[in-house]
Amino acid sequence: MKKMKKLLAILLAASMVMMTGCSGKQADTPAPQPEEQTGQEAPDAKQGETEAPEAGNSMAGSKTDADTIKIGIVVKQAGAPYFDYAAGGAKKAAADLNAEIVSYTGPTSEDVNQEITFIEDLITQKVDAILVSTADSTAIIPTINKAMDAGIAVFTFDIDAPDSNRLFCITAGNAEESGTAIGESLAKAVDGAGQVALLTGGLGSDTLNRRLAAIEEVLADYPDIEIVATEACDDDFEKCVSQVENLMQTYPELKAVAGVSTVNPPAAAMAIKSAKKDGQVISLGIALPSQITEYVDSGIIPEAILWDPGVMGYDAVAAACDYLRNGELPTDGKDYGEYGGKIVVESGDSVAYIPSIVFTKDNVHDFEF
Amino acid sequence: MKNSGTKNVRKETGGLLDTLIRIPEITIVLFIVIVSVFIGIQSESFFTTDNFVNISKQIAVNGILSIGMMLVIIAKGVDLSIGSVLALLCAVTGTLVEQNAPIWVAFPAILALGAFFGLLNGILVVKLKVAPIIVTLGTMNIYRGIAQVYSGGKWTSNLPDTYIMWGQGLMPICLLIIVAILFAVIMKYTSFGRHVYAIGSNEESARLAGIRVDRTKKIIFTCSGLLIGFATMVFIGRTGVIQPSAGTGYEMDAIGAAVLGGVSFAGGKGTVLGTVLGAVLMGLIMNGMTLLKISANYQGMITGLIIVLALLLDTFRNVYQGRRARA
Amino acid sequence: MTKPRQFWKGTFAKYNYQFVLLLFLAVWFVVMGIVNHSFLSMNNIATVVTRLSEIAIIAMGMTIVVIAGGFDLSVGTIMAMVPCIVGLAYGQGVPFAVCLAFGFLAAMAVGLLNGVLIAKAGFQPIIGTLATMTALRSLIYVITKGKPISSFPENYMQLAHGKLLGIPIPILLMLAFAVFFSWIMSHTKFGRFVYATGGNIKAADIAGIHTAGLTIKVYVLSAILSALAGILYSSRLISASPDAGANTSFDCVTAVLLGGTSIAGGKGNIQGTVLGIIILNFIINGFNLIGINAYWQMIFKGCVLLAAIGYDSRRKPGFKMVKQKTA
Amino acid sequence: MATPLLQLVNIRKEFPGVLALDKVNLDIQEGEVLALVGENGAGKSTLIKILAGALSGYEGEILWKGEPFRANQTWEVQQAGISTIYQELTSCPELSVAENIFLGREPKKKGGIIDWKRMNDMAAEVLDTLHMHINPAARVSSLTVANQQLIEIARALTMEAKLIIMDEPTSSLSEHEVKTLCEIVKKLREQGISVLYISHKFEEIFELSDRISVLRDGKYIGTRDTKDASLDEILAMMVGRSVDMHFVARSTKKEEVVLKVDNLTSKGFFEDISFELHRGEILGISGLVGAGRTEMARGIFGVDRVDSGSMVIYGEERRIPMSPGEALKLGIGFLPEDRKEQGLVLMMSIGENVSLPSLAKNKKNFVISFGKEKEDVEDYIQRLSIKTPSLNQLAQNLSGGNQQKVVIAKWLASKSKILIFDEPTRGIDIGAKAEIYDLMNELVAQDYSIIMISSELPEVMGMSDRIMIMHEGKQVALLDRDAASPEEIMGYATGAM
Repeated sequence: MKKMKKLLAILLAASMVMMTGCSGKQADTPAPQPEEQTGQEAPDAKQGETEAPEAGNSMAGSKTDADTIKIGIVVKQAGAPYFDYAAGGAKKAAADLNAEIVSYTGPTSEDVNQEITFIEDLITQKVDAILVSTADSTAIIPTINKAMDAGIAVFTFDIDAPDSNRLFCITAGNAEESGTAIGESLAKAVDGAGQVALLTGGLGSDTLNRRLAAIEEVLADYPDIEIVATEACDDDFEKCVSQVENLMQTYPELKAVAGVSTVNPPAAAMAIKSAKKDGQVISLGIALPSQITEYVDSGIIPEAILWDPGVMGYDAVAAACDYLRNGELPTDGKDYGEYGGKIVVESGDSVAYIPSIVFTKDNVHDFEF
Repeated sequence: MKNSGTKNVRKETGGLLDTLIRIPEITIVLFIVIVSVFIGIQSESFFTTDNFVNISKQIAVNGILSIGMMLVIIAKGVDLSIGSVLALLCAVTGTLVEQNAPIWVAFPAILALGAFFGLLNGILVVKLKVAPIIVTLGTMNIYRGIAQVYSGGKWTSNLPDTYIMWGQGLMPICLLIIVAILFAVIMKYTSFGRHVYAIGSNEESARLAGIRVDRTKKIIFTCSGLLIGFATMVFIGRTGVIQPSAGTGYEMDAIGAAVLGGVSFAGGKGTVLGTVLGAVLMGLIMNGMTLLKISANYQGMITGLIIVLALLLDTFRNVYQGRRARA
Repeated sequence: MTKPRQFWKGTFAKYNYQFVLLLFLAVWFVVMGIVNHSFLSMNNIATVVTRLSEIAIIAMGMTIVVIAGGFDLSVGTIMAMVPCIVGLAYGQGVPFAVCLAFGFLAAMAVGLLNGVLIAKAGFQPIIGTLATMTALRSLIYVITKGKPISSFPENYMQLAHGKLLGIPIPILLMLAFAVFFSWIMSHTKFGRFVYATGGNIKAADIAGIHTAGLTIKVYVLSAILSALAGILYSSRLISASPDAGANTSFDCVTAVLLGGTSIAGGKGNIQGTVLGIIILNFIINGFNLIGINAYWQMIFKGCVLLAAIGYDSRRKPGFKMVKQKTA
Repeated sequence: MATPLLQLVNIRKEFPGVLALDKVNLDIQEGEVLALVGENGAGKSTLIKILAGALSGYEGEILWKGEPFRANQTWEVQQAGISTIYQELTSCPELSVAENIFLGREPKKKGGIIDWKRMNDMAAEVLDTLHMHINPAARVSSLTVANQQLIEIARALTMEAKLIIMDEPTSSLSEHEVKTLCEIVKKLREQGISVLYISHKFEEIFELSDRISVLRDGKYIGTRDTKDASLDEILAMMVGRSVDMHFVARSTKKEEVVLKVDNLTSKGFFEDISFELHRGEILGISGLVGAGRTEMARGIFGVDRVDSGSMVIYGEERRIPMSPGEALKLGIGFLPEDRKEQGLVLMMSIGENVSLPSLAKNKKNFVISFGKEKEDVEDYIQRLSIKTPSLNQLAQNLSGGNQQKVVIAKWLASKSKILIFDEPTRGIDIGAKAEIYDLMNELVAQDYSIIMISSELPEVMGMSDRIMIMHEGKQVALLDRDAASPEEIMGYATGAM
């Protein structure tokens, strides 16, 4: 054993030496990037990247209208209704714009490593564009840059990877913004005072944690609101129901629960309904309208927030086609047609926003997703 | 000259402690009492009717699943596919709801289908002559894949009340109790039950004793599947939504409950009572975490610690019992 | 002339199981190469082999654990933990070598705990490592507060992205480890004792082998290899994610079993596992290239596992895998 | 002659590479005890497994009561009226005595519910006929090996079978239990039940059987009426040559004490064991099964911890080994009673098995030197004349006798000079037995010292220099071979003296 450990150590040391040896030749030109939430980690993470984003320019306008543009979509979790709707929108755009969705994939459970596998295989397939919704904005960076280097137009959608070389992001708002929206909606719902609890999916999910932090930041302005607990259900619906039951048991004065994963609001509403506490406790957060209609109707969920994932998918494909054919990146007020609608781009930023939608009794039945 | 019998006979007298320590479920009962008292002292909400109803609902799904898992483990196997079968049954229920199937059609249909998927596992185990852990590792992937492909990942909401009622109020715990009593009787008072123990204890001996080992194994997996059917109905009733991605990791919860309850991977050992108590302990831990206001980040550590402590206590019990047996 | 059946029984059955795996891989390469032109490109093969090298390194440790009659569910969690510790410490200004030492020491401590719970306290391997896995994941959330860590030295990424003699370093590392551990398992006392312990722990004990110590060493080794894979992983992503490795243990076990290692212990080898990993990853890669989604891939993976293991067990008449280790 | 109850016609069974049975013919009349003898590997066990339905895929025909009968499943065979007592223990340790007896045939109330009370009562009844006084509700794992064997017999008796196959039913029974069994067999014969009796013990065979059939190398050799047959004739038929089974007298040198044990105690198993072992001596240890002999051996070898006692080896005070590794370092070797469970790693090769203890003992040399290993192992294979095509042969493919030699080779290769043999000839055939005896004689001649635990009186008396007798965990006598008589040993062993 001892000898084995020694050998291991030697091998490890050897590989370390090798990598320091190789490290001299790296180019170090960090590209201008939107400064959204980059901590001091960001420069570190970017250090090793060898190519500036300009390399992507050769792609711009390389296609004509007659060329069918091949697009691959990689999402956080394949088979999740949210992403299926997004893919639906993307396919619609593809049909409208002479593009082909060669592949819509993602891991069977949130896993950035598998996402990377899918992106790498799309690079091998030599698609024209890749649309990514990442499970981990940091870990995905080297892979996105690799795709850009390979001459593939990479757009992020839904969840951005701002420190990568990706061309543009199409989203309804980054995690901070959607979190802030939930926080404000929550503060309004409880009239600025009372006990509330937060719910999340996985504790290790980057997006969800940032949303949570944003909610907490908003609520910090309301001294009378007390966040009594934050529970994580690992995106297990039944576990979430149990946790909300336990929360209501522990905190009889609880006024609201807010969820940052789409599983949370309907699960919380179910728990409230089966405990017959409708009227006392409310549930809100990020949710798909089709999953919450009955609870919105019955008032357990007074409002929920989301955006149309289909529109997001549509606009992402449209933006990619536009870039490859005309060399244009999205600009403020760009109109992607009847379904795609207009987007908002703040000046100097590389993020395009589609509108968020607040679902209430009045409109919840109007949506297909 | 008389044959002086067994070591067992000699030690069958003894104090109360000795009697207690010979009951296999004693450690889990002890642990449940300790955990309950601890939570009860810290939180007033614990010893209330509402809370017990809550806990009863929360343990039902895992409780029912772990009884099936117990059957398989007693026969020296393990069923890793239960979470995937649950997902697949959810997907099928989705179709049934869309077709407006009345509950008296849907419930038996789900039970039958669950039994069928279980039987499929059993047939593969018997025909391929491969350890159950490998077969079910394979079918775990296959069933989950089919669930997603079949349903297209679509959720079904707005379920009729006839579907929801199985997860509301005292229904889950009643179902759990009925299933538990049924299987406790089966394990103790039917040939099938005893043959399960015999196969786990020594498969070759069971075969030589004339037990139809292959058939019994198929029935074991069928029972496990049937129980997943029950669990699915409770699960759907509790969540009020049909989710084809459900049940990930449920096999580990069920294994955990069974092992905490004294079921041994070495086979031939374990009881329904112990298994249900194991599920109760796991439910208590989860309930207690919230009641004691423990941050979500720390919950896993405490769960791991309690599992280790509970099993260590059982190890000590065995060592102590071994010493007493020798003395 | 030989009848087909006799050919099957006589000639074909003599072939090594791993030869059949290789044959499958060859057929897969030919079929996929025809279906999709990029499949056989050097670039694609290098990409796939690079990314499978991390999990291959973990699976080597897992192979040794399984041969020794054990099971390790905690590998994925250790893989996630080590880079988090290394990154956090480095972010605090600790010299990188010391950070690495911290990381590896922590991994070894977990391996030691696994080993002690299993070899000394008599836990079932699946449960002992399940408990450490649960606790450890929670520990990671606590120390990282759920955020990805990306404070690593500038050259760090060269480990996974660099090349030596035109070959990516991860591939070289994997090959080196594969050769090294094959040699360890076949040419050293340690390897011999691992086979003996997994084959028959009582006989190994009586032959004077310190089986408890050996079991502990095996789990520590598995933890060290997982730690190393974690370093490679974080170097590839230049980031340490607290959620990493959730599916790693099952992926590894699938590859280990596919490679012909017996879940009952005492039989198997490193080459088989590497072959298993390669097959599984090229299946995924091929399907990705022709746009078949992850759920169909799951179904196919499950079928391949069942077919392969089923073939292996039926190849040898009378061979049964009913024996399970209780360590 | 009446239609035989059971008739086997040209039974043939082939395993990959081995022809296990070739044209075997047998017939058993109603109410007859037919003894089946043959060396190990002669095909007896295969034949029994076929008869019991535990092995499918044979050629030939079985006629049961004159009708063709295909034995495919154990339960079918049992329903037809054939029950089997296997040589290897086949009880389920986690189940109770009563359950084991009625496994697969549990008495039931209406509605298929098991009638536990009736089951326990019926079990008590049959145990009584076997003179066993144990609780039917006790777990089988808490029973002694002998009692477990008796449970198997009880199971066969309750099946109301027309034919009972007994495969070495007495291999782990002590003398008086054997007597009980003999009475039972005779009673069965009076009731018209046939018995197929397989044994290596000729005393029993000649006492019980009506006819003796002999198998050799998978072939049927012949059948003799017991009353006309002589031992020599049967032996010659079995081995195809005449065997010399005489024990060699040795000149013993009693000077040097290599191992001295004092007051060795492990509560509940054995107490106050003290003895000396001399260089070049075989110390026989006799006693009933369950007298604590195996436990004592395991204690000395460090497999189980002892509570107290002291040990002197080669004149030096040593602590009693805490692990087999320590015992190995002290130069002790241990051949356990169950070679498949404890003696060998069956899925490893002969070579790997033989070198295990040597590797464990030698703390240096992390890397195995294959050349040296091969040389050593081949040397021992030759010295012990282990019959194998190569040292790469898996241990599971060897015959019992050869497996036992591999176990002995393990300890010789590790240079252990003090050897503890626990039942060294259990379950191996006469030819192999003789070879093991020769080997032991050779070893003591080379100054090895052996402690031999044995339940077979002739073996203990023939091989040992001195005989220690244990009864219920206590050492009751230590006799010189010349001074001991069989009656005396039995007297001590059963506690009568």
